[in-house]
Amino acid sequence: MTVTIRTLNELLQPSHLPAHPLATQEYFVNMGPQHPISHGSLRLVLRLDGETVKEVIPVPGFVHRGVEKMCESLTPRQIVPYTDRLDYLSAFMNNWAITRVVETAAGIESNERIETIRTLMSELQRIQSHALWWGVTGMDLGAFTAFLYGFREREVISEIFEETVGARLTMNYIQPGGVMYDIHPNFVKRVKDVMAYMKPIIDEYDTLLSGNVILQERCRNIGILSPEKAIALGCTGPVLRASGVPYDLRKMENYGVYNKVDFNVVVGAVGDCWDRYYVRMQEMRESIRIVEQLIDSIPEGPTMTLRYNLPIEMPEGTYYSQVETARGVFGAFLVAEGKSEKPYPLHFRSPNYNNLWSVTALAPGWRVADIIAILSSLDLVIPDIDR
Amino acid sequence: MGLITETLPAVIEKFPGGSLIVTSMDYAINCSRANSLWPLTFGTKCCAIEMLMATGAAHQDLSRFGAEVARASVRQADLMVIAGAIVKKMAPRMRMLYEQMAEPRYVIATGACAVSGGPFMYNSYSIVRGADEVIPVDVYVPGCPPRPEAFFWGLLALQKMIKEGESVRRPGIRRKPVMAALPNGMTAADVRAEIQRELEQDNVIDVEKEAESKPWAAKVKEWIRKSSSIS
Amino acid sequence: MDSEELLDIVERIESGATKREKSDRPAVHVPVDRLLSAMRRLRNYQWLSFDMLVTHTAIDWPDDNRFELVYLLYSTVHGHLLERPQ
Amino acid sequence: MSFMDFTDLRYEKRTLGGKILPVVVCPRFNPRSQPMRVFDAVKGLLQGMRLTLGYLLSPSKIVTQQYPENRATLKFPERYRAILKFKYDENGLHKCTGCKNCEVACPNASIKVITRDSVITEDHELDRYIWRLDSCMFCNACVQACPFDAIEMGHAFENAVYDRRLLIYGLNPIAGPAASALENEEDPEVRRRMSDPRTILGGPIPLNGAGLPNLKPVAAAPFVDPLPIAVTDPLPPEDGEGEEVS
Repeated sequence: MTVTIRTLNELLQPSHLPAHPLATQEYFVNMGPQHPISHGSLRLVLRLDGETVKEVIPVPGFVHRGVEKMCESLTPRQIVPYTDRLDYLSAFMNNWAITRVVETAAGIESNERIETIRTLMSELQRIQSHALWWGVTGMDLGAFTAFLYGFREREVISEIFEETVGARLTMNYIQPGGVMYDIHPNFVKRVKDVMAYMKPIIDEYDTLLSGNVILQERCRNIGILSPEKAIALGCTGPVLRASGVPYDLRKMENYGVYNKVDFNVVVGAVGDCWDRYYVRMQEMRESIRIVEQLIDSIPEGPTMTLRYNLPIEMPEGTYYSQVETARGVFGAFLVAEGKSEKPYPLHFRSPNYNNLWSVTALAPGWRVADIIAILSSLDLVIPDIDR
Repeated sequence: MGLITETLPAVIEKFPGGSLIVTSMDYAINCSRANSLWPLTFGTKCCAIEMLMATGAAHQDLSRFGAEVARASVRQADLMVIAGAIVKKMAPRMRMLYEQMAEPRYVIATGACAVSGGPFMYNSYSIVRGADEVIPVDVYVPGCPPRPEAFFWGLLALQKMIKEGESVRRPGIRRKPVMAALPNGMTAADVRAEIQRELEQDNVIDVEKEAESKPWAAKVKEWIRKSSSIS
Repeated sequence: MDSEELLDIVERIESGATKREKSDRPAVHVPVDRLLSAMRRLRNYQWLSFDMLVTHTAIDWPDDNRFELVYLLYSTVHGHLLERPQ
Repeated sequence: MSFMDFTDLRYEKRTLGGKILPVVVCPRFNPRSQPMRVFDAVKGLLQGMRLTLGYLLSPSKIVTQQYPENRATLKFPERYRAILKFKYDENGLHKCTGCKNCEVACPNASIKVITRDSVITEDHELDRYIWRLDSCMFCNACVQACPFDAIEMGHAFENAVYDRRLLIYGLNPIAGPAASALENEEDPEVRRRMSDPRTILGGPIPLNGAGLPNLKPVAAAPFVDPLPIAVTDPLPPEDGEGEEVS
C-alpha cells in the first residue's frame, strides 16, 4: 500500500512546459489568506490557464488553534464553549454534538423539555445562519442590498437568543445534562412573532435575489457536483442534498424531537450552484415549519438534570455522535480512558472541511469568476475547517 | 451626525509668519481622518461576523461614523480591525498587511482572541497571545465577541485618539490619551473614568434636542410622522 | 441488519478482523496490512457498500507503543455507521 | 413553467439508508428563448428594485439604532453577558467565600481567587478576586459553578481601552469574608478589622497591581465604600496576615 504525499512546493510546479511558442502558459494565482470571498483566512492556490481554472489547491490552517488538543486538558463542560468557536454560525448545534457524545458516554438522561428546547434553538439558528449566508452570498455575487436584508433578519433572531441565552454568537447554551437557562418567559410569544414575520420575508428574498438575472446566470449549471462524487468526498449538509442525496441526520439519526415533527428533506435536482442556493432557501421554510410545530407544545420539566459541580464520569470506550448543523454533519469522536473526566483524544468531524475539498472536484474547467460563486454556494466557515 | 461638537482650537502658536492656519490644519486633518476611517476587511474568526458584517448592516450602521467603506485591499484602507484569533501561521501575513497600509494607519483589536489570545491563551500551541505582539495596537475592545455597540465605543475612542493625536508636521509620533505607564498617584480607575468622561462629553449628543433648536425641525418631524403612519 | 449481524459479515470477509469492545457503535479491528483490501471490500460488496468516509482520526497509545487509525464509514444505501479502528 | 415561479416544488418520497424520506425538490427553470429572456431579466430586476423602493418610501420600521446617542435608553436583556461582577446585598456585602469553584470551572484560567487566613477568626476567606477581561470568553461557567450565588454577569459593555493592562480587574473593593460571616460579628471595630478596603486595587488593576512603582492611594480616589461602617484608612499589615495561597 503506497500513499503519495505531495508538498505544496511540489504541487506548485507547472505541469508542462509550453510546446508551441504561442501556447499559453499555466500560472498560479493565490486567493487569500486575506480575501473578501474567503470569509476568514483561507488560502486557495489556483492553477490557471488563461482565465480557466485547472486546479484548486486549498491551503487551510490560518486559523488553526489546536482546539482538539486543547480539549484533552479540559473537562466536558469546559469543552462546550470551545465548540462555539468552531462553526460560530451553528453554535447551538456544535454544543449539541459534544453534549450528545458526553451524554452517551456518561449515560446522562435528558428529558422531553430539554430536547425540545435544544431542537427549537437549533432550528432558529439554522434559519439565522442561512439568512446570513444568503446576504453574504448576495454580496459576493455583487448585490450588496441582499447583505442588508439578510442581516436585518439575523438581528431579529439574535434578539431572541440574547434574551434567553444572553449571548449573540457564542452561546454555550446546550450543556451536558440540559441547557444553561430555562427559556425566557417571553420566548414563546417572541418566537411566534418572528416566525410570522419570517414567512413572508423568505418570499421577499426570492423576489429580491432569486429572480435576479445576474444571480441566475452566475449560478445555473455552474459547478455541478454529481451525487457519487459528493458522497465519495464526504460532503454533507446542503452541499450533498443539492446533489440529490436526501441525507439529513435529522431524519436518519434519532435525536432531539425531530421524529415528532413533520418536515421534508430539501434536495436539489442537478447539484449546481443554483441548487445549493435554493436548498438553503427552502430549508429556511422547512425550519420555520419545524419551529411552528414545536413552539406551542414545549413540555414541562426540569431544564438541567445534572448538578453543575459534579464531575461527569465517562467509562472507558470510544464514542461518536453527530448532529446536522447548518452546514452538514458535525461529529465528535471521543475516547474516554475512564481515569479522569477529560477525554483522551477528542476529534471533531467538521462539515466544512469535507465541503471545502469538494472545491477541488468542482472548480476545474470553470472560470475564475465562477470560483466565487462556487465557494459562496459551499458556505464555508473557515475556523471550522482549521479548528 | 458628525459627532464633532468641539469648537475649533484657537491656540495661536507664535513664530515668524504666524501659524494659525497650520495648527488649525492639524486639527482639520485629524478630524477628517477620524471621521473617514476606511476599515480593512480583515476578519479571521467569529468576531468578523459581529465587527465587520453586523456593524456594516442596517441595524448597527457603521456609516454613521464614516467608516462604512470596507476595503479588501490594504492599500486603500487605513484602519485594521483585527477580528479574531491570530495564529502563528497568520502572524507574518498580518504583519505584511499592516506594513502595506499607508500612514497614518490605525489598528483596533476586537475580541478576546485579538487582545490576548483569549479562550486559547492557555494550552494552545499555535496562537499568538495578543495581536500587539505582532503589530502595534491602538485600541483594545474586549469581549468574546464584543457587541457591535462595544465596537462602536472602541471606534469612538480611536476617533478621540486621532483627533488629539499626531501632528501633521511630526508624523509618527502618536499620543495616546492614556500613558502606557501610569503616573504617580493615579489609579487605573481614574484613567478609566477619564476616558469615559472624555468620550461622553465629546461624542454623545442628544439628537432630538439638537434638532429642536434648528428651524427645520418641525417640518422633519411632521414628515417622519407622516411616512411612518403610511405603513 | 443490526450491528451484530454487520460485525459477523465483516469478520467473515476479512480474515484478521476482530471485534472491538467498548465502543458505542459496531467496530472491528483490522490489521494494518489488510487495510486497503478491507476498505475496498467494504465499499464494493453490495450488502455492505460503505461509500462515505465520514471521518478518520488517530489515537495514540503510548503505553502499547502503537497508533490506532479510526475510520468511520457510512453506507448511504443501507444506513449503517461503522467504526473501524485498526 | 414560467421564469419566476418559486412555488413549483416537487414533493416526492425517496429512500436512503433503508428509510423512506419525504423529499422536496428545488425549483429549476431553464431560460426561455432570447427575446423572452431579456424580458424576464428586466422583470426580475424590476421586481427587486420595486421591493427596495417600497422600503425606501414607506419604512414599516426604522431598524437602525442610534448607538452613542441612545446610551441613556439602551436596555439589554437581563441575561446578557458582558462583564463579571460581584453581587452585593443591601448592605454592600458580597457573598464570596473564596471556595475557588469558579477558578476551577473557568476553561482558560481567566479567574484568579487569592485567599488568606482571616485575622480574627483564622478562617479561609477571600483576599482578592482577580478577573481578566482580556481573556474572558463569557461562557458563564463561573456563574453556574458558584454555589453561593456570589457573582453574576453584568451589562457594562463599554470596556474599550488604549492599554491592554487596564483589562485586568479586581472585583472586590473590600477584601475579607462573605456577608454571612460578617453578619455574625456584632462589634463594628472587629468588622472593620475583618475587611480591608481594597481601594487602590478595586476596578481594573494593571498587571495585578504589580509593575506600578510608587502607587499610592489618592485622596480623590473614586471609591464608594460599600460597607456601612466608617473606614478610616487601610490597616497596616500585621504579622501572620496576608498569606497568599495561590
